[in-house]
Amino acid sequence: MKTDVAIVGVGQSPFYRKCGMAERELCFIAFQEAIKDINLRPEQIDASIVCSAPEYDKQRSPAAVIADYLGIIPAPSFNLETLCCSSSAGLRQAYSLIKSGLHQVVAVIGFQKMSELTSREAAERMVRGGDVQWESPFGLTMPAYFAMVASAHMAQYGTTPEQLAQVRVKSCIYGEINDKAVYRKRISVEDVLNSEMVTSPLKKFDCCANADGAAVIILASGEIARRVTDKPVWILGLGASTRSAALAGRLSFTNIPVAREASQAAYEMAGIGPEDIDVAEVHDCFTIAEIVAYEDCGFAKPGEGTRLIEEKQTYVGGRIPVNVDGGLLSKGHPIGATGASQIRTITRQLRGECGKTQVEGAKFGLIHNVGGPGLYCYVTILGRD
Amino acid sequence: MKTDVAIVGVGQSPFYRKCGMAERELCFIAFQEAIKDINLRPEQIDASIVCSAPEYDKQRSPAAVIADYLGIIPAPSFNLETLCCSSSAGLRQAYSLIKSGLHQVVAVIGFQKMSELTSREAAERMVRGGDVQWESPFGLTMPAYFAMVASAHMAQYGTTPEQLAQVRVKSCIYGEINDKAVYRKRISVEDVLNSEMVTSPLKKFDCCANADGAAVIILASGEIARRVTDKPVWILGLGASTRSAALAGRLSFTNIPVAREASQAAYEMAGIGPEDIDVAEVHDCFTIAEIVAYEDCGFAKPGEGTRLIEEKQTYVGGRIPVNVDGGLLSKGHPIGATGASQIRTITRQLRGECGKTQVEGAKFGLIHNVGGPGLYCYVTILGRD
Amino acid sequence: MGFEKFGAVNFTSETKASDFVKFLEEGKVMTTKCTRCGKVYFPPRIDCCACGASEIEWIEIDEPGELVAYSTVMYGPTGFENDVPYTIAAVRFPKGIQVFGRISKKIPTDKIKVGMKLKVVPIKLDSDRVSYQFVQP
Amino acid sequence: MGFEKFGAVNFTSETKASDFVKFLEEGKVMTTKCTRCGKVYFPPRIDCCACGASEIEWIEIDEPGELVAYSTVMYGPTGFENDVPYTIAAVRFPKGIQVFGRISKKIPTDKIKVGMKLKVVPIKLDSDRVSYQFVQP
Ligand SMILES: [Zn+2]
Ligand SMILES: [Zn+2]
Repeated sequence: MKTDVAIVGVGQSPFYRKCGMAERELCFIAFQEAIKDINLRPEQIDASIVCSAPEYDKQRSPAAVIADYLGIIPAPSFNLETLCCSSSAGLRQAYSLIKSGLHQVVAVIGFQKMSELTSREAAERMVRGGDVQWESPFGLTMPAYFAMVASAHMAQYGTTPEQLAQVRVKSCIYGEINDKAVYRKRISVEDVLNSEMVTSPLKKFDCCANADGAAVIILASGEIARRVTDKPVWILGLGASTRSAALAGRLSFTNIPVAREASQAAYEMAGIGPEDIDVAEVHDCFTIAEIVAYEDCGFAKPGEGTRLIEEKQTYVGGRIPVNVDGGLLSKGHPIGATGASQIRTITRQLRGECGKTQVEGAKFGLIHNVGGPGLYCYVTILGRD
Repeated sequence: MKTDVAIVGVGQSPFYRKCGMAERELCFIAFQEAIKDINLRPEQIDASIVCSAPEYDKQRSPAAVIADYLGIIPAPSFNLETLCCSSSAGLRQAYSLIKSGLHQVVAVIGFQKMSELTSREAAERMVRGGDVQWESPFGLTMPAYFAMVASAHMAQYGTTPEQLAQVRVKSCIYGEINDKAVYRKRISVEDVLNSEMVTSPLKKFDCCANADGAAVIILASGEIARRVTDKPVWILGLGASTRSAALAGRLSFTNIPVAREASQAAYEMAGIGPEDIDVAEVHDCFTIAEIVAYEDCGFAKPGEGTRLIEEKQTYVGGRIPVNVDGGLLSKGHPIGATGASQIRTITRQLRGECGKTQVEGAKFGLIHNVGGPGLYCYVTILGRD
Repeated sequence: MGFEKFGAVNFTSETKASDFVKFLEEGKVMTTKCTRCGKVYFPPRIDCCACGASEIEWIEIDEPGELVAYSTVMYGPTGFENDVPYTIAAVRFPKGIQVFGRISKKIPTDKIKVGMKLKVVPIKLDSDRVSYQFVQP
Repeated sequence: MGFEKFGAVNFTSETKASDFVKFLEEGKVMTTKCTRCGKVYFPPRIDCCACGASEIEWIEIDEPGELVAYSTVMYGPTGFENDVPYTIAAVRFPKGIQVFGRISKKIPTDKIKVGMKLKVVPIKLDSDRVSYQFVQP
């Protein structure tokens, strides 16, 4: 492998509707899972990156509080935020800290405790994830941003509500057997279509739910990685892009421009293409987001993402299994933890640890993680020996 | 120079009590100064790091909004926070992004617009920079944290209020001639001693003021640096440390433990010692903080920091000039911008651009920047060819 | 100052582009054009990131544009609970101007289609507040 | 639950260490010790970062300690405006326990000195709230 930075440990707390504990305690659960299988003591972690979207909680500057609780001080730590893709951005920074020689073992700690806010308060926070000067005064919501994408995709390609519902059906099949998911029931296309309209054309079951949760990724230099684990998972590609918060600057509404740019950059760095990817996690905050992600990641041509789900090509056993852990739609979406949870799933797939949802022989995996309504996208490509 | 990452551009807005503009507009002023003297177009900047302490403003996720306004999208961007040392932490990350090979030119954008809050609201935010679970319920304030350090330093070393006041007197001498400073009046030791008690033993003039401001640092790989500027300033040392937010975990109150750890790490990386530093900026959020910084950075032995100020060794012409731009005490302290403003001053000193406050022949400079009441410290050592 | 009167709920009051609100009060939806390099912006801004200048002129958005994307919000965030349903939209105008805003409630929801022609006009809201909305040309 | 009763103004209500408040109500200031590795913590916590276990026992802080640092706050943040002046302090106790809190207002400010002996005791605040403070032994 042409990189010398590996993922050596991954952990995740259950995702909860209401966790009933402090954020630091939530992070401890994920951290313990991440270090338990490896030959590494907490004090060998020489830097950490705490990834979350502020304002969901009262604790300002969570990095010091959490690093202290996990026992990984006095190593440098900081808080990093790119909304919903904060911990994927954290992974990229952790890679650079190791690759630059500044550090050897870095922990990426993603968390969010959203349950302290009512769902309307959370929606108020979300609306301020857009441009507060030019968009928030109109009462924009995060579902509405993605609903606009759905409206454009439907107008241009004839995408239907039934096709969107099929994404949720797949999610629930895998969510049912993920014991860390919030939502663990199967539902039908009709259930989705009959659910309440939230923001046209997206209905209740087209949307993921807020959640409390934490996920931790531990990275190490190649030399240390080979010493502490038998199954290092290598970081091959790291693509990232940023675009205007104001929709007025949006180039296209039938896709997420940052996602296309980030995936191209990740493929270029990894030296492989979409056809080489064996398993993927994409940012399905809404059903339409998964369809568009198929296209932005190159798994389908523009407008043809719906065919992948119709033909069940993104199920286990299909051409490119996607979100076979239930995705955000079933797991829930604790903002800062989401990316690290996706990375954990792909790492476990490449290690062959996924039981019923294991993609046989998976060698290359991709994680697509979008921040806000397309302000940021981080795409990560991982591979095993 | 044994590094291949350089600072090629620095800029700062004036620091204001109330800037009367949007944050993005504030950042634009600093960014324009940073790129104006160099042969670089904004689109050559291939990543940016936006450094600020959230909650002072309504805009969630400022990175995309600001990067867009400056014209540096779609390059990757993220928000980084370590309270008052956010932009020094940003500099360290920017270094790693370049050194790792992921990027070649990175902008570090520090800002804070504190004027939207009343000073009591700001104090409420500040108290939540400590541990919200175990400290904030007691009504702790940021000045009180540092006042506790003063109480311990006075008890152990006999430090006096007059000695603290001398720090403010020096600050005002240099602040008066810094046209970007908020506070531009000379004051006497008596003025400080006669000012209102804020939190014993610290009085009003022992404390810096909230401010609005932005500062920008542009870094580049060595190869590009030599092409775009005649005066690259090299990054030689980057030390960082994190400690518990809870004072209960504090090892010492006569110094700031993270500062001692970070400065040792910075010296080690740079391969030089305190005796080699020609000019320094230290985090004088309070007068006591500057005294303790002299000791934590190794300019004086523990307990002997007061001698440096009594003997005027930290004035221009003294053994180690410190904060000869007026420091936080005179410039004001717009949280996210403070570190980048300090780095700008040292860069300009090493380029020989500081006019009346120029330290002749300065070759090595140090920046000491503390986050919160000692949760984080980042120490940076710079050098010229 | 002046910008706090923009929109039903406002989150920010200070910007160098606050003349935008003054023009809305005068009945015009205006945006900015850099007088040095000619770049046209929406949202309006006083600083040009293309050339670094901060000298602009205000131009009116008076031609019709085309609806690019929209959604009818049934569940409003804090401050907008009693305002639902409302339809948000992005409309593309000539000169590369794209505007985000709401479609007038006078246009029935079932008549809204991607590609339809819309123009943007100022509206007065309660208690002296102003905004703009999309209406049929 | 239960932790929301801690302190004059509380910012967080949920923690696995909320028994701390129950003990305050019973008249004891307690903290935690890991039953696996023996590490003693203050603030109390249920999870041990030294050994990874989450099994603890509660121990009482009943011996006197020594004042390490303090300040009398004259200007309180939001929620504490009417509470000033009050003196915050860090006190070091045996077993490596260091506690942050307030010194009782009954001790005159001019009698407070670094190095003085103090013990920590629970106090009842208004409306059923509880906290602890430092008093003379
Ligand atoms: Zn221009
Ligand atoms: Zn233990």
